[in-house]
Amino acid sequence: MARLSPLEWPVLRQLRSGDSLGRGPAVTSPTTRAVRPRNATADRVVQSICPYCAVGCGQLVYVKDEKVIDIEGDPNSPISRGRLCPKGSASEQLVNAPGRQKQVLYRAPKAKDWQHLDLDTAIDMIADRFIESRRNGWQELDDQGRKLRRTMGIASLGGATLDNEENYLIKKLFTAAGAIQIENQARI
Amino acid sequence: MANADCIVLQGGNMAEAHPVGFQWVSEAKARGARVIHVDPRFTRTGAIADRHIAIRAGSDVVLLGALINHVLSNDLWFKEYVLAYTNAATLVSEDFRDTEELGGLFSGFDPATGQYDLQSWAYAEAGGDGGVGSPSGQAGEHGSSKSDRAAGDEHGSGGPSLEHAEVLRDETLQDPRTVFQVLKRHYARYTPQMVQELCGISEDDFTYLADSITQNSGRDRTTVFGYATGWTQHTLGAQFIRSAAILQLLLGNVGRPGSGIMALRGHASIQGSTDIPTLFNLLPGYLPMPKVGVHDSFEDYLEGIASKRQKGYWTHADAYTISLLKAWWGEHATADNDWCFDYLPRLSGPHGTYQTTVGMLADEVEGYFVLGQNPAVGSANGRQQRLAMSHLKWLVVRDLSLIESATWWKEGPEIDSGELRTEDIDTEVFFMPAATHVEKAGSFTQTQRLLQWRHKALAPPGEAQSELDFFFKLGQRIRAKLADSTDERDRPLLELTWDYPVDGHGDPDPEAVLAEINGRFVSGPDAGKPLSFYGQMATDGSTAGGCWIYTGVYADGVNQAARRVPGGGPSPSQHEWGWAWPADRRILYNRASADPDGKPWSERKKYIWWDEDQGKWVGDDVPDFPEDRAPGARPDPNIGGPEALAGDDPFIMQADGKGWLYAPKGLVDGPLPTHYEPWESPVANSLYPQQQSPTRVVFAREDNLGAPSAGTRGDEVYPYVFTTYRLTEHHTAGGMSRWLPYLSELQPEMFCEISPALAAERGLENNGWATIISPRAAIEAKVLVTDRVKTLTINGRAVHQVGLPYHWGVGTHAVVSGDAANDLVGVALDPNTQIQESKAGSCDIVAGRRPRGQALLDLVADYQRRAGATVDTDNVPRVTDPEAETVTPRPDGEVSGEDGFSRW
Amino acid sequence: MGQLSGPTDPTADAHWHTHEERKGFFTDTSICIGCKACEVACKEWNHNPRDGDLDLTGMSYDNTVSLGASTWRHVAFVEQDRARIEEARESGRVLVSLGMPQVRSERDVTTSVTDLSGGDLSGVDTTPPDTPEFRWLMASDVCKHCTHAGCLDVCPTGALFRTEFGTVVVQDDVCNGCGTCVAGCPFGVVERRSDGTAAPTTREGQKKGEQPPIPNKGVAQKCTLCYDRLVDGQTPACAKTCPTTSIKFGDHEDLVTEAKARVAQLHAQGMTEARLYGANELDGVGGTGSVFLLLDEPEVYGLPPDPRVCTADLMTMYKRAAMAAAGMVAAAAVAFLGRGGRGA
Amino acid sequence: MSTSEYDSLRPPEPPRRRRRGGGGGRRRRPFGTGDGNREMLMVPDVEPTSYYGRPVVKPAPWGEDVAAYLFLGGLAGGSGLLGAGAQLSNRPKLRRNARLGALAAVAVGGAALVRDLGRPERFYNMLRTFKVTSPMSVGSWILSAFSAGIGVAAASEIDRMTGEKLPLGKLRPVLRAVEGPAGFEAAAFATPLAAYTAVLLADTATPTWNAMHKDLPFVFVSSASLAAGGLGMVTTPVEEAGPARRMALLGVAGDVTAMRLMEQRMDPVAAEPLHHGKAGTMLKWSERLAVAGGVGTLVGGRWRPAAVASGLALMAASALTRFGVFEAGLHSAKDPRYTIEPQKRRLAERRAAGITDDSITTV
Repeated sequence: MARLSPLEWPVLRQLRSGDSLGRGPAVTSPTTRAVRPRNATADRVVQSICPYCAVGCGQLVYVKDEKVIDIEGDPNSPISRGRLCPKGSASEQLVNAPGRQKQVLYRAPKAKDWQHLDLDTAIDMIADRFIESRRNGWQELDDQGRKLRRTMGIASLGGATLDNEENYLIKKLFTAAGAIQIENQARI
Repeated sequence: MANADCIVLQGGNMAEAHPVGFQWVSEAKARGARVIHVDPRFTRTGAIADRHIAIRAGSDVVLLGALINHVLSNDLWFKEYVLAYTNAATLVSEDFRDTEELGGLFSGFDPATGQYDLQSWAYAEAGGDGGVGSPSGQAGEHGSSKSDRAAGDEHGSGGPSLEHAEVLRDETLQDPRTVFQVLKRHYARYTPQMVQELCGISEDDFTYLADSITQNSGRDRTTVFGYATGWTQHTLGAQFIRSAAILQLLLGNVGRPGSGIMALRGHASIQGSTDIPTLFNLLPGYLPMPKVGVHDSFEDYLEGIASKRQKGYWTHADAYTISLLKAWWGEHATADNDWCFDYLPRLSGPHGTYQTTVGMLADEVEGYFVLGQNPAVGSANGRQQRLAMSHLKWLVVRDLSLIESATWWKEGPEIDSGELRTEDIDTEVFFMPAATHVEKAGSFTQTQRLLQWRHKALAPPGEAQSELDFFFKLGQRIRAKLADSTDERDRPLLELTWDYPVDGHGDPDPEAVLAEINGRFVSGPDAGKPLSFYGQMATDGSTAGGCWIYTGVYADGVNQAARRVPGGGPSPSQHEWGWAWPADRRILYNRASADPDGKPWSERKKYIWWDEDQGKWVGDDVPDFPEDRAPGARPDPNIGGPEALAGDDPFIMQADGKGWLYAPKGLVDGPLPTHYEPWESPVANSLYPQQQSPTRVVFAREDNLGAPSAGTRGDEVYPYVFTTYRLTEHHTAGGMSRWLPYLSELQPEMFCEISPALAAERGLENNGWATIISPRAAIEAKVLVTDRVKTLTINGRAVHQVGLPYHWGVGTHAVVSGDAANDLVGVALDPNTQIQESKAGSCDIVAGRRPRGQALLDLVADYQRRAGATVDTDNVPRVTDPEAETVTPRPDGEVSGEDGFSRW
Repeated sequence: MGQLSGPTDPTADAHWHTHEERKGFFTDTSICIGCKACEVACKEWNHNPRDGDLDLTGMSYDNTVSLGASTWRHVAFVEQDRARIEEARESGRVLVSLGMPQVRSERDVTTSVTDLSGGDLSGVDTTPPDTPEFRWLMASDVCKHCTHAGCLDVCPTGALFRTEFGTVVVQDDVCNGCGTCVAGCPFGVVERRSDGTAAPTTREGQKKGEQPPIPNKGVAQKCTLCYDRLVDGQTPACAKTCPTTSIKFGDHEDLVTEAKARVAQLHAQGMTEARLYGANELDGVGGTGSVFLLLDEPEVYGLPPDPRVCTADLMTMYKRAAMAAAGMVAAAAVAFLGRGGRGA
Repeated sequence: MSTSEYDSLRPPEPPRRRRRGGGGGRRRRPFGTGDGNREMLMVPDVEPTSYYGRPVVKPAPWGEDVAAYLFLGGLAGGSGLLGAGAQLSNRPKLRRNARLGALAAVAVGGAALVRDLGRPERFYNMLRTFKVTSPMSVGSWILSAFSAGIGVAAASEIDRMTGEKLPLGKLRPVLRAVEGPAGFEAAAFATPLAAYTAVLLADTATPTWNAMHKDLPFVFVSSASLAAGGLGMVTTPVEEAGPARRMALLGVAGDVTAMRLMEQRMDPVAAEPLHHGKAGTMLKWSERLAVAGGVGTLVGGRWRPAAVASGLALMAASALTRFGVFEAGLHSAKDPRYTIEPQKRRLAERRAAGITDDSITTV
């Protein structure tokens, strides 16, 4: 404070403004006088929906320098009117969680620990295993000779936290592959 | 909900599970509505309700049945509504025998398979032959009227098929075979005394509840019920909901503002994931997956969904199915190859997650994708889940952080107990980092069927990617690897339409997927244009669309789910925010909000009404009814389809246009909700000799033993009832909450909630440790001693309940961890929905922490031995009173009922 | 010079020339569902670190224990049986019978009820409810933003100041962590965030769950009523997120009016246990900026029953100190004027 | 099964003491017996309720550095006064020792204060404003003014002691010229320095401190007097130390009287912490040492060894008074009873007297 100008010394400002008790503007710091809310500095604000429960509360996502700096309720949503529950209020932390895993990990059979795998290799390996297990578990006909055309070698669990479009692609791919053991939290 | 005059929250803890949704309850309450909370625990919902009524977990049908009885015997039902809009007057087949006569069973039970033959439950026929519309003997539909045909889930947007809509009715309701009279007899034994005995609810509380709902129903007023997993997670979960539906229909509380039964769902897109299902038994839009032996031909399949002669919109299932197949296989789907119908794999029974688990343990399943879910913590019988995963060849876990389902091989409880050794586990595990909701665009469907689009805010970090991106690329990779294959079985994969436009990173455009779901004209003058409602879907292959109920979400090439007019616009139905299926209707069956003559029941509850001048239905919402069908219209019911709907048939997805008080089809465990005790219960069923649901799905295995029920040897070993639930501060199995410091600090440790009486009985202290033992596992938890958990007097005996939140799991990566309540839960399923019973089980509780290592296994085994629990306990003898059984088994090897009402 | 007690306009007292309406909260605990969204939204907005040791406290559903350096909204949970409920109802009745200035006639009550609910009242249940067997109180506590703020007045550096909105805010860049404000607050709101050198009073977590470096260590911390948001015309994070509007934000004057109407409404419904806290400008802190509707005595929620800002007695203290100092001078004079002790 | 290693760690003794030393960790002190929750649920409310026995107010985050400063500040103030007296009455040894003692006390005390700050590097912000409502601010200015004067005066003494070895150059005459006025300047701030710390403690919501607000200044100036007197007796030959002895004696008389009076006039509940625990012990010994030192001064003050012993006893007594009062206050802040009971009583008294419009609780 004093660095700016000795005249800005709050004691002098107190004298000038008559704020003898030093309560108000006489004692503010330059930082305080320049305060702005973080969300007002965002590069963009994106409308979104809370990922937790099925109420579907509206969210506003504030992005600055390609980082989420704030997530708040969207007051325009007729569903939630800008309000969020504790989980919804924590969703900025969900995105920026300290414990979030951002790399692909692979655990080999019998291995005691993870190793890193690059994304492309991982997808390739999964595709190989998908094809093989599909073949291994294939059932063309049932014991009465009726068509089954399916595989019991692959199963999937999940979807209730996913988008409709994602569920659609999963169902489409699995069904085309003949995999029928697809389930999600709708039943759990 | 904000428009209701009375709100009954039962089997759901809305304030805790859906705080933001609860604002509408708060608002209604501030307006003067009465809020009643019926729950085993005094929860945060109870804290601001007008009254909390403590109920024993699993006894809801007794209470609801008694309310139905109260309404019927005191003549409190809404006469005009019930007569006009429900099947009260419809006659039931002469062959139908109720539980009154059969010791708690309905007619048609086969003790050998544990299933019902539904034929005798049908409506009476003019010809008197009994079957649900079987005018011509045993053709098609009727040849397979076994219980596995009854697929509640497949009727997520309507009722099951009837052969035709011509039913016998007695408008005076005097005929003893009318649904009304059947109902009256069935619920006669559900008395307030029985409620006191089995639910532990005083007569005073019962009267309060009964008066509240009846005084707040009718022309001027409405009552709404809200439920959650407290109802679904039982062996008769679907029947819990059915009984509320019956009550609501009798009171005229369906299809009107501030009425109905609200499912309060726990996941962002749980509705969406049943509409566009990642479920084994469904195709998008509640079309069933074909079943071997039933749907061997395309004709059989279509006939099985809906008869062309029944009423309502399901009669166009052929157009929906063909459009779906066209969307998937494009030009390869032609009339000649039945639109690639044979590319669809066939089911032969239930293939739910618990059957799949058994398949893993039997080494039949090699690979497993776990997508944003945490079965090691969140699925019933967690130990069985983890052991099953150790049998896999490979496992792909896609999540935001290293959840317990990704780390069980090195830090799961079985490593600690010595059952598994990391170096012996052959499973390959891929952990694929997922994108959060802000790092991808897409739509969620919320609990009231509203689709809302999320815009992408930024790119996912590191190697994280969305499921859309992952599966698109996986599909591309698989197709590339199989490109040269000539194998017949690879053709569905190779001919699949998998050519979505991509961005610079090769990621598919989610809007393009939404456009495919919406559907488009493939040929004809409008070729390439998006469909705008499902009525445009054709049977000649000129349209393609991935999910008929979502048609319209991309009408005019505009992403309707992305509509964001502040507040939803001026209309009370808030139409301009997102998009609701079907066809953007906000209240289903809203024709019922007007009286049979098309006038609003009252000015106060005005919503949709018939405008004589315009000759159409008008009001605050899109009418969920043929727009120009006059109230007095009485078309020939036999013409079938929507055209057959009379002007007073508001339930347009039901085969007879009426609300079903009695379900001649659609449920595999009875046409009327009937109380059975949970699989594990320290209480004897005083209503019927039949103790448990006879059709419950059980897994008689060493790793899924059940506790002896009341009255059998060893029932004192697991003397207490436990119930599992969630807390506001956490999310399901914790994958999205236990990794967040701000949420973790709010509920940092696993705990159990018990009454002071139980604490005294077992020497437990507040904030001390307790070990809870079930026939599956033993876990430890901190203790909260609280009056919020009541010791109830059931059948004159004190029944203690142990409350267990289920958010914690054993691992080292989360901010907070702890034992998983689901390890205690046994796998016993509702035959309709395949949902497990996690809301009521038997346990013991003792002071102190649980033992570690082998000693833990010994403890569980010791309890099992003392209780005499074996794979036979309460698993094999399904029928408690065999001589009550009168039905001849049908020699048919089909496996029992899959599917159902799963709305969770 | 500004006032040290009694009714006043705190903004004018602080010599603000730009005049904003005094802002505040009205926390209606009768509709709180204890979801703790306010706690989380507050932490998230202010980037406060996680608090506590991640151990269960056994205090019902309260695991954050109290307001503190990193918890600026705190939800209290209190479980009570019938006897205690009856006492609370009785103590509320006593308040009415004391003839407090705010008691209104039956007629006013009805009017205010109507105002509040906006119409449709056909279903209002005006019969007094039976005393329930059990109740579970939840209340979101926060800094009171007192009219006479002890913390502010005892702060030696000017780090604490009165904003143009009448709220009290710590300037993180000024505070040197002397801790006087901590002792100066009659509500136990302010706390110095642990810096590891002074005796730690902040429950800084020890368990795993890494967090980013803790900001503002060693500095006094408390609710700012989201000063940064207020200057931009935004609602404070807690009030914005509150699902049931238990936390209301607005002009202080309006909120007090609303609070009085609400308590009257509850009394009309027979809930005589309802009472306001902080809505009286004649009280020991000149009224609070954050007003609460409570359903029991304040101490049940951990609030002081009769707080009095310490500086209200400051002039007495200085007078007594001056007398003492004078005494000391006199004593010294006596000592030197007395005999002996001077050389030989 | 029913026992485990943790069972022995369960309540009634709070198990998590291990977490962190001192005042850290969650203070889980039960209010009455048993834990808070059960008390809420099952024990009828015979005593006033609290929120799970949690404190209502927070104790100042002050460590023993601050208690030490209370003592040293008083010592410095008293010594400054003695120094000025010696200056006036021409007692060079007493003057020198008092000045040096004051400087040492004020330097160590000031350092202790800075060390106790959450952000010591920002100590200079203490002079950022002048706030009459803040005893800490007022005190900072007093401390600065006093230090300036006593610093100059003491520097001159040091220069003399070292045989004018300090590299002062032309400044030496200036120093000599201002030395006297500086000593008086310091003396002008000496009694405020000794007295303001009482206001510093009293001007808080800490129940025991606040309840002392009328009388604590008298205790503290007395304590400062006896400490400074004691220091004079220790450092100064008996022949020059007469005023120190008399000041000590007056201090002892004042201290004992003021303390007793104060306790009587305080709210009885708020006074409790003065008699219990660590604080009680310290205050008991403080009184004993003060009396002993006083008697010693009176009887053997002219015999150097007895004077030294008495002086030490008096300084110890003063230190114990400060530490005791300090500790009692912190204790009172940690138990809700000391906040709630006096407040409820005074509220009830006002209501009984017909004053019903000034409660924070209204309808």
